[in-house]
Amino acid sequence: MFRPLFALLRRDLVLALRRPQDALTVVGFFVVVVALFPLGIGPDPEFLRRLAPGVLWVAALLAVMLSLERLFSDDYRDGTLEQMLLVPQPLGLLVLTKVFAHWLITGLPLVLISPLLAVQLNLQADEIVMLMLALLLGTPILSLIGAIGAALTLGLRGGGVLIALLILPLYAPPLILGAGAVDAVMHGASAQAHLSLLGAMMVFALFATPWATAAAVRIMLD
Amino acid sequence: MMEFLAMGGYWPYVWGSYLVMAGLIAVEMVQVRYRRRSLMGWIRRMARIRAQEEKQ
Amino acid sequence: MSERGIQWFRFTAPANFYDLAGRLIPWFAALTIALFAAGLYLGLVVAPPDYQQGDSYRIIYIHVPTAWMGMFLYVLMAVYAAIGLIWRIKMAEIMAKAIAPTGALMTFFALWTGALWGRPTWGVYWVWDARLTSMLILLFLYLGYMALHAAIDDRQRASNASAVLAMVGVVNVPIIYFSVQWWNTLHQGASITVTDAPTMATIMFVTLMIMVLAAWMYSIAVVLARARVEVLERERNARWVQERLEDGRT
Amino acid sequence: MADREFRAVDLAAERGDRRLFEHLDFTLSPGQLLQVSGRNGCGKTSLLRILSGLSRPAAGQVYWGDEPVQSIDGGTGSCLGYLGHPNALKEDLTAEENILIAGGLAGGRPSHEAVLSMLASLGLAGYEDLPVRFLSQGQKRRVALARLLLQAKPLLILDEPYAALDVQVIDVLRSAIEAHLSRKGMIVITTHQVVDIDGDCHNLRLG
Repeated sequence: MFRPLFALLRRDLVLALRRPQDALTVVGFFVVVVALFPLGIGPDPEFLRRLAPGVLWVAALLAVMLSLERLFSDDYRDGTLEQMLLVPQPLGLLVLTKVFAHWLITGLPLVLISPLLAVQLNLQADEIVMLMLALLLGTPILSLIGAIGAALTLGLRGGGVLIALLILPLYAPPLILGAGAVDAVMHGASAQAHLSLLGAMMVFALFATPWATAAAVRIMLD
Repeated sequence: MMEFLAMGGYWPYVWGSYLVMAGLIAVEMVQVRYRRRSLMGWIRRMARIRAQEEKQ
Repeated sequence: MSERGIQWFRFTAPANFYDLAGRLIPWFAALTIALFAAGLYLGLVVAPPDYQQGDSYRIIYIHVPTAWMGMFLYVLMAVYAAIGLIWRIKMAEIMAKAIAPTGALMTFFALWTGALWGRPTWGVYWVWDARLTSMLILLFLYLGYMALHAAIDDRQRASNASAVLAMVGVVNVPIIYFSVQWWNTLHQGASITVTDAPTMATIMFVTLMIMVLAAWMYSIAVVLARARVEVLERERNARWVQERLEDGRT
Repeated sequence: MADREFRAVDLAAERGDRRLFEHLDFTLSPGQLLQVSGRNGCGKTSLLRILSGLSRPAAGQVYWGDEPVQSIDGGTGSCLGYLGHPNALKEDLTAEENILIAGGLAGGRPSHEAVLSMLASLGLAGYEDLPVRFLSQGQKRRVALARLLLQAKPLLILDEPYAALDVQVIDVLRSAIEAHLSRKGMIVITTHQVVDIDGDCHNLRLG
């Protein structure tokens, strides 16, 4: 049962390794956006620290969103997505596997690079740990929800801009919870509630979104 | 009358709400009507062309 | 082309819908005018000013009905879209598409009037209050739905794809609402609490309900009119359209 | 190989407002080939996509034995292989990797030797460990065909398999098709060129 999924996961990872610039572009975007913020709002360390959770989260969210266009479009163009519909496996599971691969390639590097940027924005050690934890729980949600938008815009002109319009409103809850978790630690409160809700949301997204994405893929290839 | 229009000094807000709503509702209705009218026009034209072709 | 009619149920047959809607629209339009006239007269002239907010509170007579309408129409749109997607009923697809612009307009009214009411009440046009923020996100969801529908050329695919989006949106609306509300209570620094009107006199309540009904009637009338145009566009080559053109029954 | 018939009953397809075809029926028994012909835009590709379960017909039903195709356990892919216009190859992977991964996804990973001999029989010996982007259009098409033939599905649905192939390779492909038919396989094919194939061939003209 899991062999085919493993084959797909390995394929996507191998492809990403053979073209590492794609994944690196996303990380680069994240770094540059965060670096530009202080230039816009001034160098006061205390002020930057207060804005840091929101800035880092919005930048991560935009980076994930930009990378989403590529999630299915390469497979769509060369016909492999079509062949995937014929694989004797539930399409939802295949989609979930692809999203997981996408998260390993784009989401995880964002989590790993975030402490560096957090230090630039003057966050303290415990806040940085919380930031990483929240991003670890939150970026999969971003990839899972975003996959629906990526599937719905397959083969459309201007698909990239359309993804943003479709998906960004749905990103409000993880943004609120993720940035809120870091904020709570900053104000000496417990972030337990934020993290539990974020975790619950991830589990829900894990079970619900692959089917919506699969339905969207079938519709767009019909 | 002036007193009614002044709305207790809140006239920009009250009339700003009501008039914008009235204006946009009018725009919506005109737009639906316009779409219908232009569609009808070219369905008629299609029918006429088809009738002519059949005659020939 | 005309064989397509056979697949439809009597109830959803486009020709029947077209005729029925054509007969109903004038009634709904008349009701809309009557209710709006009554509501506006009561709301702007008869009802007394609020003892705290003065005359500015009169904005709620359109703010509350349009906000309810905006939310309700989104759910209705998603239900129609789901019916169209699952049972492949074309009339449901048409209804979903026809609802979207009116729903978006209602949501926009709610935001606009909310901002204009906020200025005299809180001193600022926009507050990131839970309700306004969720309404803003709802407006974005409407815009996304319409943009996706417009971006796909194939009509069937456009209906199906935007139906998926509408259903995803309707699952998300409560999640968004509660997370925004939660976020709002956490950031209660410069405290602003929003309540419609603390105690509502009977005349105010009656007026509000009349305006709610008026918004309903207006939405039904304009959605039916738009659905009618949409039916005509899809069925332009069908025999029943030609028949009605010849009879002048349009 | 196949023990069931493949049937289409009263199929119809439309694109936008246009009916491409309707009331289309056929039955394909094991060992038979169906060649679909017709001018461009008459719905050949649409028909093949409907038969392979990728698109829903506007009316009608496709059966595998007595089962409607959409209710087959594991999807239509468990009984048929489909080759469309795109080759469904990853340019950054080698020919062999492409074939092995597709096999792994389909649940039956062919052995290294089987891949080599299949590629060799299609005239691609020595090309197996080159990234696909170094191959010519015709060579890519052959890799795609090798992948399809290795999956050994009872029914093959081929959309213009000869596109970009040279004359010698057409001969190789023809013998592969004939071998599939003699093993009681079934084939649905569209081509521009007329290629005569030994076996139980039927013709379907659209439009």
